[in-house]
Amino acid sequence: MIIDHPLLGPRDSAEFTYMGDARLIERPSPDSPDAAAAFYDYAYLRDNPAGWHRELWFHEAGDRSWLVVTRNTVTHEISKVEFASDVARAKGRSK
Amino acid sequence: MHDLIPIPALGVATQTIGTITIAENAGVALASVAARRGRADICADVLTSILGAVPDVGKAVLHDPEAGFWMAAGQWMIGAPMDTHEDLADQLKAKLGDAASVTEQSGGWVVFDITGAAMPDMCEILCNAPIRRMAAGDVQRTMIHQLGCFVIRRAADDHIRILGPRASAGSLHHALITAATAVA
Amino acid sequence: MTQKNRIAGGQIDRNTTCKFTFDGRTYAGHAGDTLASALLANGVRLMGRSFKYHRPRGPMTASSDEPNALVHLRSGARTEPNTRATTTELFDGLTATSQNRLGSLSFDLLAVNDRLSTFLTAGFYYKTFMWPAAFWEKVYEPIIRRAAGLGTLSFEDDPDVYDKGFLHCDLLIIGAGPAGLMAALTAARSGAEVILADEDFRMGGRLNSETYTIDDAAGADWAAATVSELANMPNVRLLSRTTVIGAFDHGIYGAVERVSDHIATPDAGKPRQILWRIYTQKTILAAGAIERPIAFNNNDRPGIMTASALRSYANRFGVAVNKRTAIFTNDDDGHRTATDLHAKGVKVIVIDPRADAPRARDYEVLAGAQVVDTMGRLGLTFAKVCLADGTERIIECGALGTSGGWNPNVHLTCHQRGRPVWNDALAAFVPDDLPAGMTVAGAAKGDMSTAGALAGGAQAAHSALELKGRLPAIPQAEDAPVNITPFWYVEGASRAWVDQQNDVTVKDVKLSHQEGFRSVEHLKRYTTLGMGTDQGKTANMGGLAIMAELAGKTIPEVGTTMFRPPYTPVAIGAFGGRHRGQDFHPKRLTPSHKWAEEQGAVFVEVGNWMRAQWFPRKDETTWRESVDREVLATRKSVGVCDVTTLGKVDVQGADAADFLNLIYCNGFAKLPVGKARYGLMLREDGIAMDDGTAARMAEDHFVVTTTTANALSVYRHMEFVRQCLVPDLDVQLISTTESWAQYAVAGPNARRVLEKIVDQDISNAAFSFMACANITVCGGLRARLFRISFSGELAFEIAVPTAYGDALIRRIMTAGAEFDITPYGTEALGVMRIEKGHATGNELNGTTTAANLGMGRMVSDKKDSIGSVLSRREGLNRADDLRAVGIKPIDPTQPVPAGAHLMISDGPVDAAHDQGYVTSACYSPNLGHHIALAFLKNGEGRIGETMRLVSPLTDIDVQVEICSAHFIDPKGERLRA
Amino acid sequence: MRYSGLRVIKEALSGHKGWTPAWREPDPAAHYDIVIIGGGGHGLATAHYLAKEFGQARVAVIEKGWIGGGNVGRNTTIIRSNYLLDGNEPFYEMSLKLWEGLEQDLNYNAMVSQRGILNLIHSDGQRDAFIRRGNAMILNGADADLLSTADIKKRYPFLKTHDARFPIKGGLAQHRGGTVRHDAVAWGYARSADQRGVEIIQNCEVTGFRIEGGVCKGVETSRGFIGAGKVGCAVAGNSSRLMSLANMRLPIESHVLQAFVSEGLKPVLPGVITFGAGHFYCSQSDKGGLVFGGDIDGYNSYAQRGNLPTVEDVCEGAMAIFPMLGRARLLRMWGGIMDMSMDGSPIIDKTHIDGLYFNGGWCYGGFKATPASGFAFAHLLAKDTPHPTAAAYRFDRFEKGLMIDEKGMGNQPNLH
Repeated sequence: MIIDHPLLGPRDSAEFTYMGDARLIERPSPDSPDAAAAFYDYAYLRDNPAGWHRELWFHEAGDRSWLVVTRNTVTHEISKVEFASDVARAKGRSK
Repeated sequence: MHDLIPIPALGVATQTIGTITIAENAGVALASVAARRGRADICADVLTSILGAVPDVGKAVLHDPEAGFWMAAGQWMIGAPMDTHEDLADQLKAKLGDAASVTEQSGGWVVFDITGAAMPDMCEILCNAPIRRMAAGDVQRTMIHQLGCFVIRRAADDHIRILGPRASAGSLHHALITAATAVA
Repeated sequence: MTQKNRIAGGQIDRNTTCKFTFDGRTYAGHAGDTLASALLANGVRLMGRSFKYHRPRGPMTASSDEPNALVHLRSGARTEPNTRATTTELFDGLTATSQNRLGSLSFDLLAVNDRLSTFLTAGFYYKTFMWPAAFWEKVYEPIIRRAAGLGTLSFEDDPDVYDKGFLHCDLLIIGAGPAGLMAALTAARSGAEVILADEDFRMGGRLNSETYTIDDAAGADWAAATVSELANMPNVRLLSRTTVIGAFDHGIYGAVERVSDHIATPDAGKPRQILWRIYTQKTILAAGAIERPIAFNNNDRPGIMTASALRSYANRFGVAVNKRTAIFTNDDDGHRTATDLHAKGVKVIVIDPRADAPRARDYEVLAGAQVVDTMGRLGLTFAKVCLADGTERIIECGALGTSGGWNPNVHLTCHQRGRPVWNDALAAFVPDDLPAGMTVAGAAKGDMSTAGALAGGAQAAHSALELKGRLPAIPQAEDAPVNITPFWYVEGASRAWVDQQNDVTVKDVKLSHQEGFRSVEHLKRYTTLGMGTDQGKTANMGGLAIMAELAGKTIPEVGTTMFRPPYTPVAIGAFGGRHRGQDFHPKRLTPSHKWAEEQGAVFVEVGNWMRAQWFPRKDETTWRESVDREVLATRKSVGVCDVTTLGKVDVQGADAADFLNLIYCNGFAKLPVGKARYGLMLREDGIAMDDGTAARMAEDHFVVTTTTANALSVYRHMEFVRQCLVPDLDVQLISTTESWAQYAVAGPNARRVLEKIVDQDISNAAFSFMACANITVCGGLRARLFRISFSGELAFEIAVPTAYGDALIRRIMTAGAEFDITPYGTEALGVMRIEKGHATGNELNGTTTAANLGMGRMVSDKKDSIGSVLSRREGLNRADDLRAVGIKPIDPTQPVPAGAHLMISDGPVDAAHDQGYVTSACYSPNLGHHIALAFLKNGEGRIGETMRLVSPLTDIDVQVEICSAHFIDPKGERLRA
Repeated sequence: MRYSGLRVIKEALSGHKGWTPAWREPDPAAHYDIVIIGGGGHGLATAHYLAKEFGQARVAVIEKGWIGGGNVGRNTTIIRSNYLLDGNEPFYEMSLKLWEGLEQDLNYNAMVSQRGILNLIHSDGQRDAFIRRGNAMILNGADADLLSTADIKKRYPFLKTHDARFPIKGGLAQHRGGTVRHDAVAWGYARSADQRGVEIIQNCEVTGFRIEGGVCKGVETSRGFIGAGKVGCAVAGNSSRLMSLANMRLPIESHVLQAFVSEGLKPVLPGVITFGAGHFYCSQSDKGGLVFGGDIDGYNSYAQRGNLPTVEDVCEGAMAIFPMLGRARLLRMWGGIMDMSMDGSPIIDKTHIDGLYFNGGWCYGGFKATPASGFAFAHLLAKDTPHPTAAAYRFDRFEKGLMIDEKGMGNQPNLH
């Protein structure tokens, strides 16, 4: 597969390490009253869709950036590639 | 002055196979610079003062005596002659202050210079860098024999420089030699 | 033997004669021949035996879809089983032997299977061989296994090397027939970067096998001229002898270039083959079409082949397979073969089941007739024909060409699970759902005429590259329409082969239908149709058509043909490339490697690292002697060990401490500058991930160490936390594992050794336990010093830039000489850490919690850290949880091996009563007996208990005492000394 | 119809006219006591055991395509019970015992062939781990055997034991492990279930569950509504897809595992070999093809096909220990979609919806588990209590912290 890196352009997916659902960015707050349930959901439950999937890839053999790749799990087509840090900020993860 | 004598990563003689010459270059001091949060401007100014320009994404600035290339967003590798810049990291830190994190990298890498007409053929069986499409000053991080390396296309048309992990200098050199032999 | 079937013409080089042997007999052929064409020229039709019935077989094709003519090519370690004679390029000195026979090729004892074929129908083995149960592995299966298989491997290492490479282009064209060549010309003239790949050693595709003209030139000449024009263009790369094997995601194609297969042995250092990964924007598939056979009784005898193969042998290779040849065809293309052969002086007769078959002036055409049977034990001698009027006629012939129509070669269009669609006019599947970026041109698309291929190729290139302007001029060529009446098998045929390699007959397809295996997938799996080395390229369609007829459905209702990569079978060596044997993975050498080699160290693989395991002395005969000495010497005076392999990460930035506070379960915010602290990292699921130290070199600078094994994954995890969870912390991470050579200097005299090297005061007062600092050594070399201890002794770890690592180890040895400093390897390191009760990978095995490790209290509940919430789950905090303990044998001579399980001393020994297991074990030379670390249920409360340690796998059953995991210096007085 | 050697001979002599379809092709009835979704190995085995062992006759198996078209026909055919953990080992050992009697149980020769499996050891740490595992196997009543390098060299003289990047330092063998003709497992279970009254309904895709008041009443399908007292889902690979129709999210990701077969060769490998310093395992089928595989491609996928890097990785492993294979040819590559669970172990459990039961999350273990999975799932469906050997395979184990993590890789499915 080819991942179109936001800065480096098309790069072979073999240069990347895969982690999984990009929802892993949305780590719950440990302080909330339902933290235990929220962390269980965060750590273990997945939509695992047959279709478009936002997922985390690490450019291990490249610039060491974590990317959020929007990819179709049926066709493997990739429609969007973003820096995970940008996605994280958009999700309100700035300190 | 200390009296410890450094040794090159491999200490191997320059070898010519067909048109290709493979030479270990032990004379490069390296340090990485990573801009601190909110200090990118200062960092860029300092880099410009040293290199003449800030290396753009996927590019090297082949400047003298210091040269540099882009590693990641806000992060660059700076190289300079070891003879004059053994303390390159300290020199950079002095200029950058707390605008950047500076890390000495001289010990992390082995440097090979590869020249010759068949260099592109050799690259094609070594790594996924699109060598024939790369121009002078283009840099790509890529895998060679499973090792993460930087491939830098130098000024001369038939010259590339490869930075590979120093601990695997022997395996990398072996891969270079077999590839050169295969295309010779 | 003379080349008795050699006729004039063709593209072989008659000036170059190649001597070769087949089954020990010597023959001559020419450069430009294939092994099959050369054998046929010499009158040899019998080249192999079929898989199941061991029927005599000759080539059915002149191409890579060959099911029958499979041989052992070359000999000794270079033996290549199952090699298609039809694509093997002849070279001088070639040797080949026949395979899958017991006895000789012409007298194969296993041909008895053919006599038993009534019993050996599709799936018969599922219904029998069940009694008695024990007989399967012992009796039935070994017989079946010996009989099965085709060729045999050499049982020697493959002596050749393979390369793997990468190519990048704008347009990849697969197939260099008329469509591919025209596409290449069109694309190349636009300046695009073009790769044209063809599996054949001569580009031109069918043009080389036909008598057509293009403009005024012979087709083959036009092809040669076009190839030479392309070869002179700098933006074109021609890859002949290169099979594109697969279409993978996002425009990545696999291709195998057979660099040296056409010579006897590769030149020194040169690869036999190269696996190319081709990265392309667009692809044109111009892979042509495959002629399909017709099924009739005994349609598999040597001499029976596709009509187009006969044409190839005659036109391209100058071989008339036999001077008397029959053609059995349901379409006009078969008549071309007749015309061409007749022109070459072959006596031809055409059998065409169509009542309105075209007539010919020069040879006989039996319209409305069918071939119903053939004769000839080892090769065709007669064909029995049922004429239009129902009477039978026996025709003497040594070759019989069949033409059941052409299937567009859709193989690569299916690799991303695209399904072709049925086209009635062609009576064939044509490509439909294509991989992104691919277009199809020429016969592969269903444009069966040369003119159609040329125009289609140009058009495909034009649109693929979105070229502006007019199409190039298309040369003049034949443009005959396809005229076909579908005809799959002769009515009433039963021992009529559909899949010749796997011996699947019409009867088997019928049985499959009868037993309910009616979908194409069931048909394939039940009968093995299409499962041979040719992936059923010539067979699948026929099987499908017969099933459709039996089921009363249309062909597309039964299913479509599906193909999977690779297009043709690929040597496993090519996929392996250089990564084999010692070069499987690169080696990582430590900075002291050269020195350690000089000391005669024994090395061990630790991931990709090679580490000194121990340093034997001349008088030592066992590894234990060396290791015991190294341990005792270190504890007595001082030892040194290269610990460079531990992962090192520089963590810098204003928020570095906050960052470490998040990734470690214990606190780091208040760690003062100049101090290091042990840190335990949890995964988010609350399980221990890794441990190490973090040393605060400056307010905004930490040096973090990881275990050797987890260096990469911990760095990745740290970057995940940094970029994805706390993107706006001011933290920068750089892995510096290889930048620093790091040595542990341990033992009571460690300080005295290092005082001779470092340039500052390292007394206990000035540099206490867990201190760290940037220092200089030997009069000014920059260095890092950490007072940390893995061995439990007074110890330092000292680091210098890697280039000085060699010099430093030598200096340490010199400085330590007066204290008898002893280098120690990973074994002694392991013994000392077990003696001290330190956990390592064996304990942090991915299932253990901080509590299991006895570090439960480290998990701070005053701050957020990765894993802290889930570490509190009930299942990880049970009363009888495993706890790390020490183990010692009651009888000090007994071992307490790792991997053994703990049981109640006088209780039962089974899984239900398992109490725990030993993680690490060694002989402690300090204590004089074996010791071990273990996880034991409720271990803390069981210190002093006598238990039973069992390892039934290795016949061990000993009584042990549970003790503290800290065997040596439990109060830590030594390391603070 | 009963199969036997005599029958084969009799039919052969009478033109094979007497063979009947291996299973019927019924139209779906309006209601069944139990509906199994998924006509793969596990679903068909469940139906067989429900009918044979638990006296359930009103059972249907519904399959969206053709039976046996999923992972039971796409795996590398290996059976073994060489597991470490208490939650797993008794289950897989029961499975192996069921394999051992399968042919007689089904009257179908699925070619269960116990030619042994050998896991190679390349480091001391690996040996320690394998000894612990071998002991766990023996303590659970399975067989295990620790082989020395010399033993291995004797059995496989062509393996690179010494002159290798990662020399072979021994191996853990399970001699009762082996291979089974995978397609025949589906067919044998289907035929047996069918003969016991189970209705196998092919080309019938589930489009929804009918859930009323927290109770599952049946399934909506492409062939209409089918009522059911209980619905059991056994569609590993597609579990998340199916269960999303019941608004469930699972601790599962779908990943593609590629497998490969070489051209047919005369006997090379008697048993199964697993490389311990890379991703490569291999056996040889009775037909002569070397069947081999390695690691998953590593990214979520439902595509039943993989990419080149994994192919290369596997073949590099092959060439590292087995360089004679350089001249054998890879004939075909294919992919199966696996439920990769969060701890590498499966789930056989009730869901929170009454009448809806789940079987999935099989990771690499699906094929070898087929008989025990069918048996345990049938037990759960028939008795509403877990089978003792599958008692740990619960949904709530993640919430409670009771993971069954053989490899110790944690909650990242692609690492298991």
